[in-house]
Amino acid sequence: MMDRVAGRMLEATVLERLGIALASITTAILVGLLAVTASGYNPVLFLNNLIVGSIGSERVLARTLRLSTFFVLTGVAVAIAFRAGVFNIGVQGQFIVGGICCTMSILWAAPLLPNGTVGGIVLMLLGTVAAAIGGGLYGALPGVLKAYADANEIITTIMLNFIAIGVVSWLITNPFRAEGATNVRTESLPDNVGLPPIVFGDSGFSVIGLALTLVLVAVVAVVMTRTRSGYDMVTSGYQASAAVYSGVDAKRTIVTTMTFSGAVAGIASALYVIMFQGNFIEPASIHTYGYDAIAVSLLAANNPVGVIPAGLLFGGLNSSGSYIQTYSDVPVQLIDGIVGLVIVFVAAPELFRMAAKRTGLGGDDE
Amino acid sequence: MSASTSVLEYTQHRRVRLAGLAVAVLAVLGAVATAVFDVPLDRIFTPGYVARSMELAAPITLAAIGGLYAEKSGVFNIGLEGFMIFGAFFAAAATYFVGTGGAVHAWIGIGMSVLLTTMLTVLFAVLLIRYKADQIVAGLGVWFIGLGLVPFTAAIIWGSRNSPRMPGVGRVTVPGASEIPYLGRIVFDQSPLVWLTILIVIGSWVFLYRTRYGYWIQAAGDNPEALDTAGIDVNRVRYAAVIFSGAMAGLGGAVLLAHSSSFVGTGQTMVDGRGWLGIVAYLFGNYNPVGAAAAALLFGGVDMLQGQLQTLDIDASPKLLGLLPYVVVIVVLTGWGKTRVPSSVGEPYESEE
Amino acid sequence: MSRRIDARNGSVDSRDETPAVDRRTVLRSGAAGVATLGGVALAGCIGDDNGGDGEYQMTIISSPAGFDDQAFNDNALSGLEEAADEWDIDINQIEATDQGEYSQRQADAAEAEPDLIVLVADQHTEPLRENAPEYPDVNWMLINNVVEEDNVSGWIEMNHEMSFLAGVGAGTLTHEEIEYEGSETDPDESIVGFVGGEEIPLIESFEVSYQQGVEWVDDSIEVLTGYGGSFNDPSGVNDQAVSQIESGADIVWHAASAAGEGVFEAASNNDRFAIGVDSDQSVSFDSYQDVILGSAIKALDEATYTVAEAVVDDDWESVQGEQNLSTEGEQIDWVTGQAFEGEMPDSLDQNIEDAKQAIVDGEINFECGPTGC
Amino acid sequence: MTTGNTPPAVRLEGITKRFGDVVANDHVDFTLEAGSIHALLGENGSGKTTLMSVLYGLYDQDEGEIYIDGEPQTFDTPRDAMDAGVGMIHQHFQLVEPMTVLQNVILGHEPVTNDFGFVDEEAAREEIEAISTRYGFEVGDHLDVPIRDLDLGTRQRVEIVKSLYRGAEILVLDEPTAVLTPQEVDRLMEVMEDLRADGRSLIFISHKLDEALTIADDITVLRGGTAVGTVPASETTEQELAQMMVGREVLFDRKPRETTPGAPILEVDGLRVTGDRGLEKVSEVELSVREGEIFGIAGVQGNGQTELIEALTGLRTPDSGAVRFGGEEITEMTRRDRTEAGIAYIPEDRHTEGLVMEYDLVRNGLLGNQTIAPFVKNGFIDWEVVRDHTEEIIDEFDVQPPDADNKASSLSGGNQQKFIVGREIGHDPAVLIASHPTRGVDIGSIEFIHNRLIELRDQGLAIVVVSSKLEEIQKLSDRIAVMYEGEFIDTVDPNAVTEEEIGLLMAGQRLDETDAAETDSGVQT
Repeated sequence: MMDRVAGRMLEATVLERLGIALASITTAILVGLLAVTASGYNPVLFLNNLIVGSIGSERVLARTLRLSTFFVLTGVAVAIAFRAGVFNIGVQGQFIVGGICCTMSILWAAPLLPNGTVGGIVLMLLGTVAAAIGGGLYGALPGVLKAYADANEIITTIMLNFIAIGVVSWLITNPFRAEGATNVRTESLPDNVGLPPIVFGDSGFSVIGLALTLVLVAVVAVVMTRTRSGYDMVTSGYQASAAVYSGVDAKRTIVTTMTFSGAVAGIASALYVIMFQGNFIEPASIHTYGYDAIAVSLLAANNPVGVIPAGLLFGGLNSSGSYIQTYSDVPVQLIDGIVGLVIVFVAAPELFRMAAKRTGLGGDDE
Repeated sequence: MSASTSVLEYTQHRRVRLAGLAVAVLAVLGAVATAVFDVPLDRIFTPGYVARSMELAAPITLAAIGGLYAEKSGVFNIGLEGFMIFGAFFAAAATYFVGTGGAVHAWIGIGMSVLLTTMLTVLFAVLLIRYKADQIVAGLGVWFIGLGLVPFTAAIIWGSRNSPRMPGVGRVTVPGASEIPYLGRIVFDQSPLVWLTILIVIGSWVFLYRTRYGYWIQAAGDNPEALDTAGIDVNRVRYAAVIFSGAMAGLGGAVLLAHSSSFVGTGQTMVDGRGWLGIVAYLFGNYNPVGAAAAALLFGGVDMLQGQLQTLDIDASPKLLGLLPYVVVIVVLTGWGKTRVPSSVGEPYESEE
Repeated sequence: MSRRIDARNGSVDSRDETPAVDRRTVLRSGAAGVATLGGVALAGCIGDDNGGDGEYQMTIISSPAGFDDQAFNDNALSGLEEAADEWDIDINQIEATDQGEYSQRQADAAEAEPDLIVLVADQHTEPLRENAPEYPDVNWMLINNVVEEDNVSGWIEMNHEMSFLAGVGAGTLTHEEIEYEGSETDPDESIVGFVGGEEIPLIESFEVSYQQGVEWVDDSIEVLTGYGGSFNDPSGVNDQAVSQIESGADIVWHAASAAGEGVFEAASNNDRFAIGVDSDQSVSFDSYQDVILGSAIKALDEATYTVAEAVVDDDWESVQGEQNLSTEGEQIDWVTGQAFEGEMPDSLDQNIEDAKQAIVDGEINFECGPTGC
Repeated sequence: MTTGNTPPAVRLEGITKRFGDVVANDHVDFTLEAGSIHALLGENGSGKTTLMSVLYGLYDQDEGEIYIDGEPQTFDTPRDAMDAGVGMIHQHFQLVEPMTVLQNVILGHEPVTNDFGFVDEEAAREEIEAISTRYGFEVGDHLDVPIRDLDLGTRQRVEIVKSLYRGAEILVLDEPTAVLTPQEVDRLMEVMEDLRADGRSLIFISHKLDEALTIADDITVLRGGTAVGTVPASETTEQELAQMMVGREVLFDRKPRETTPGAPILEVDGLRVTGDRGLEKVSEVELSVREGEIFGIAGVQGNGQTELIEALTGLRTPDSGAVRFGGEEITEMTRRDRTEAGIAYIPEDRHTEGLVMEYDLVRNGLLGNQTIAPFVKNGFIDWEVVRDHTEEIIDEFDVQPPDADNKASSLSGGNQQKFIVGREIGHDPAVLIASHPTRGVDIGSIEFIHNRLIELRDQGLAIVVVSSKLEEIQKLSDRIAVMYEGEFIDTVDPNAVTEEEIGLLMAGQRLDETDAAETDSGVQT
């Protein structure tokens, strides 16, 4: 069933996909504005806040870009799995596990290394590798369960999200808790770990982080389109039986896919810890990047490159959410509602095809 | 066939496996508690424990039954969680507007909630069936919308994402019979909504396996063409099943609210994953309403168990104990994972194109 | 979510130039709402809900539990609202549930250059260490911790003292015979309960200090404890409380923020009693007043009011640095529930007074501090 | 067409049905006389099934009229057609596998006990048993068995019972013999005759000329969506019909071979394989295929051919026994390694296995070649090389339309199959395993593929062909093994046996007579 579902998502042409994405976003925002108006707020101001709150100033832009990097990376993690026909809803869990692995490995290794920049770079590499391994293994688990025990991955990954939050929360409340800290968190990373902001001042965002994100997206895109493993994965996603016929080990490919997807989620988390957070906190209170990533990926039709604009959109929406809280009265949950509407509309391209036909805007394909 | 293989076949029968598993899990936990912590079983499995487990299981069961009807007809309604959120909220809002005086208002709220959620599901069904929306994606979308628009609207109505206190429906206490030791509390001093749920479980089983409409639902999910060529409109059957699934999820949310004190719209809202558990429950129960109810009861029981263990001061982190239901889900799904999904789930059906 | 209160007419969301319309009233009227909504929408279009026009701008940023908890966050907020009744103050609420974003949220709020920013919960401490010097012109009020900067007023709540008083109340009343509207204590059995929200150090301090309070009354009393797993969702807390009541507890106290309602519900459904936390919850949860014997309170609202007043009076020095909410300062206390006023046995007043004296005199050897053990 | 005293059971006039730009039926006229069997012949894609779907209310015709017993009818749904007495037995059975025989038969026409829709099982049971007894169906014995536990012949009879239960006077059978053994086909023919004798009218869709000639009273041939003509069965020949179907003369002659086989290259010893449901599907199979030889495996579907092929190609691990390739044991070797070693495979089902329907031909050109240089080096794909290779295949194998950027799904079945054959032999294999290489392929493509296979054999390739089409097996093979219930029941020389004899073997009856021994010696020539 899943093959077919994933397959159908990929059928549309690039141009059509773009049209559908834009139409979905526009319609969702229009519905949101309607809700704003119906609740007695000023829709023009709300729209203005949406824009000013996402790109209106250097501060705000830095925030948008920072959030976007996390959405892009987690979105790519989701896209890898969806493209290969595996429904990894567990990116949030893999993100959390990757993050704690990154944080703790850096904290444990820090005393063994020199303090300077070189030591810092080594620590960051170590942390990133640890995050990729942690996230990858946590992704591999539902992969193995699906491949060898036929356990539905949608369900297992959701359960594993709950488990990751609970266990990591327990870990940082108990054995990993920073000494003397009043709130629940790990020790902070040493000063030589972190990315220099370069353009945007001290905003928790670094252009280097953005560059690394783009490089990773490029790597994933190349892997998916130009390598044998990518071809094996994507073919499994389109048509598992054909992949098996061509010599692909279906079970191993499921595990590989989930591991790859989880590892990218882990790397996203490494960037979150190193560039932004500087320690690891109560996982239940970390933004649900992993869930929003599903929407990001779907909006991009599960195309790793398409995830970049989709991630920017989500970064912008969430960034303006924070602005709207500060500068207006509209309950910020509306933003989540708009995100949900975007997803529903993206799911129903037929709706826009039909509308386009009625209005004479669309092509004449059937 | 030798006797041993037929026994094997029998134990492969899911319902038997599930019931066996539920008993085994509880027995092992009970034994561990007795042996390691020196706690007598009767202090864990009190009548209140059983009654409360049933109360917890009721909303999950209802969502599960809705979900299994939809999926049997060929539509995977992954939006159950979202519809439950709407259901709980509609019940609270409706009660709030008619008055929060007593049980009668609570019942009106429940009725209104089912009505409103059903209307919402009609839109969803049109999107899925008429416009052939991707079922998984659209279902996730419903969840996100529930998480966003419901707290938003709650904040508009109440100035807070949480509602004021809502009336409950109380318990139906049968005088005299409720004094029967153990069973009295479980059977004769029970929430009417638990009774309603049991009735729905039985009713939906009979409907599915004993009436022509049940046949049609099964055929719509497994071989829609066969149903179409038999002259039954597949999409009409699917509309009915999907709309029913939304109504049940809405009722599940309303029941959750009625068993609680007020609507909670903060965080993951008061539904908090129960819709997802509903999906897991019917997968466990192999699409059989009775099996799904048994699975839901297992979740309710495990959930309550960790509360009991804390009260009995058994030294384990509540945070970790709270993960028990999720772990059980994964273990059971892994060990007994082979659920036969209806073969045409996820495929839009069109008789002519 | 964000809500503004305009002091001049006291209504919510009345920033519009047009005559104030209370949106909630409109919606409550149900069917009539459709027509009126159009008007409100129009008003919304004309009005300006961006930026404030009050004389003073004050921002409050929540703890991870968020507003609407009818305890911690709402308690802090209510003090500001009182101040807003007094002076021309715009209150801007920012709910911050993602701890990772705290530093950013503080900076966002500071960028708008309000006169005061109130930070609820000590999770704000470390971000504030960076932001306080970064925004020297903004006055910061931090609850539950202190940051040594000129523009920071840090307020430590002696939670352990408050919890101790709750324990004293529960320990005293479980021995008494109390009956009210169908609920009753069981004087023969000496068991009381405690339900926390999440199992974090802060709440563990509540738990231990509560147990110490019960023990101080009578060390033969058994205390059943448990955690519901959430500060938001009452159902887990409710499960715990029911389980404890079925195991014999006749009075249950909670430290579960908004989720604490689950305890009241459990007491109400099972004909037992509960004790409130932080503020007089027999008032904030008045539909449960028949089961709330009393509340252990801390006057956080007084604290926020005091700081707001200092800002208005341009007298920051009076609140700068470490401030305490303590029994000694009479900001921590026990209040009897509104339905039980005058109905309580004398032993309660006696024990509470003795306990308070003992705390002030330093006779109690607390195992835990205000925010952890 | 002559019209008797009774009006014809079915008369279709000028039926036109379009799908987008494609005209599936172009003003087709068709008349079924009451109480007769009328065969509808045509290649795949000639419009037979579309025409019948119009008659059954599954499709609305764009133009034309339907008359049943002389009365004009409008069928919006199958229900309307059913009510008019038309029943259809589809090529793909319209049965719900997890439901029982009884439930399937009454689906949509359930007798109920009350207004709540409770099914009256007893009433249904009695009626079905009555029908079963009348036509001698054994269906009545397993009314409570789920369909998935029944063999195909029984399933087909369930379909017929279903139509009769619904009161069908006019029965349309869409390629009913495709999946049956010759004995089962005979049985079906008897049933059809009984139904005719009972006064019912039947339309029999087929592309098998001999069957049509045997059973039908009249034969109508469709080609490219138009009706070429209608002839009485008694007045025509196979040659004539074939010519009508393809529009030219077709030769059925077997080409004499010019080369002799070489050394054995693919050998199998004592192979046992378990199928998907945990049952042993291949039991103690031995075989040896030589270079320059086509080894045919005949048998009714489901007798272990699929599992045997999967064991040979590396898609399934045998329980015991050995597979040797060029003398080396490869029993445990993966599919991928076998591909690299030179074992090519034309799969049974091109839609699910042989092609990724949503990929263009370039990306399909890589399928199965993912590890083979120069297409892939060090794990990286060289798409330019793959494209050149794909264009070569398209050119050499006459894939229409010749555009490498077309999606596989946009090609016709024959062109898809030609593409697969081209791709599989493109990297010069030593052994080719072809499973049902011409299933669902038009006659022109069948000829093309057959000729290529024979050419390759003559060039020294060892080929294993699995097919349930006797004609194909006999035409291609140098030796034929007949598979029955997991075993090679016999290996025979195609020149020395008749179709009937192979049919008997396929049904599990050993040829104990002396001529079987003769065929064994004949193999060695």
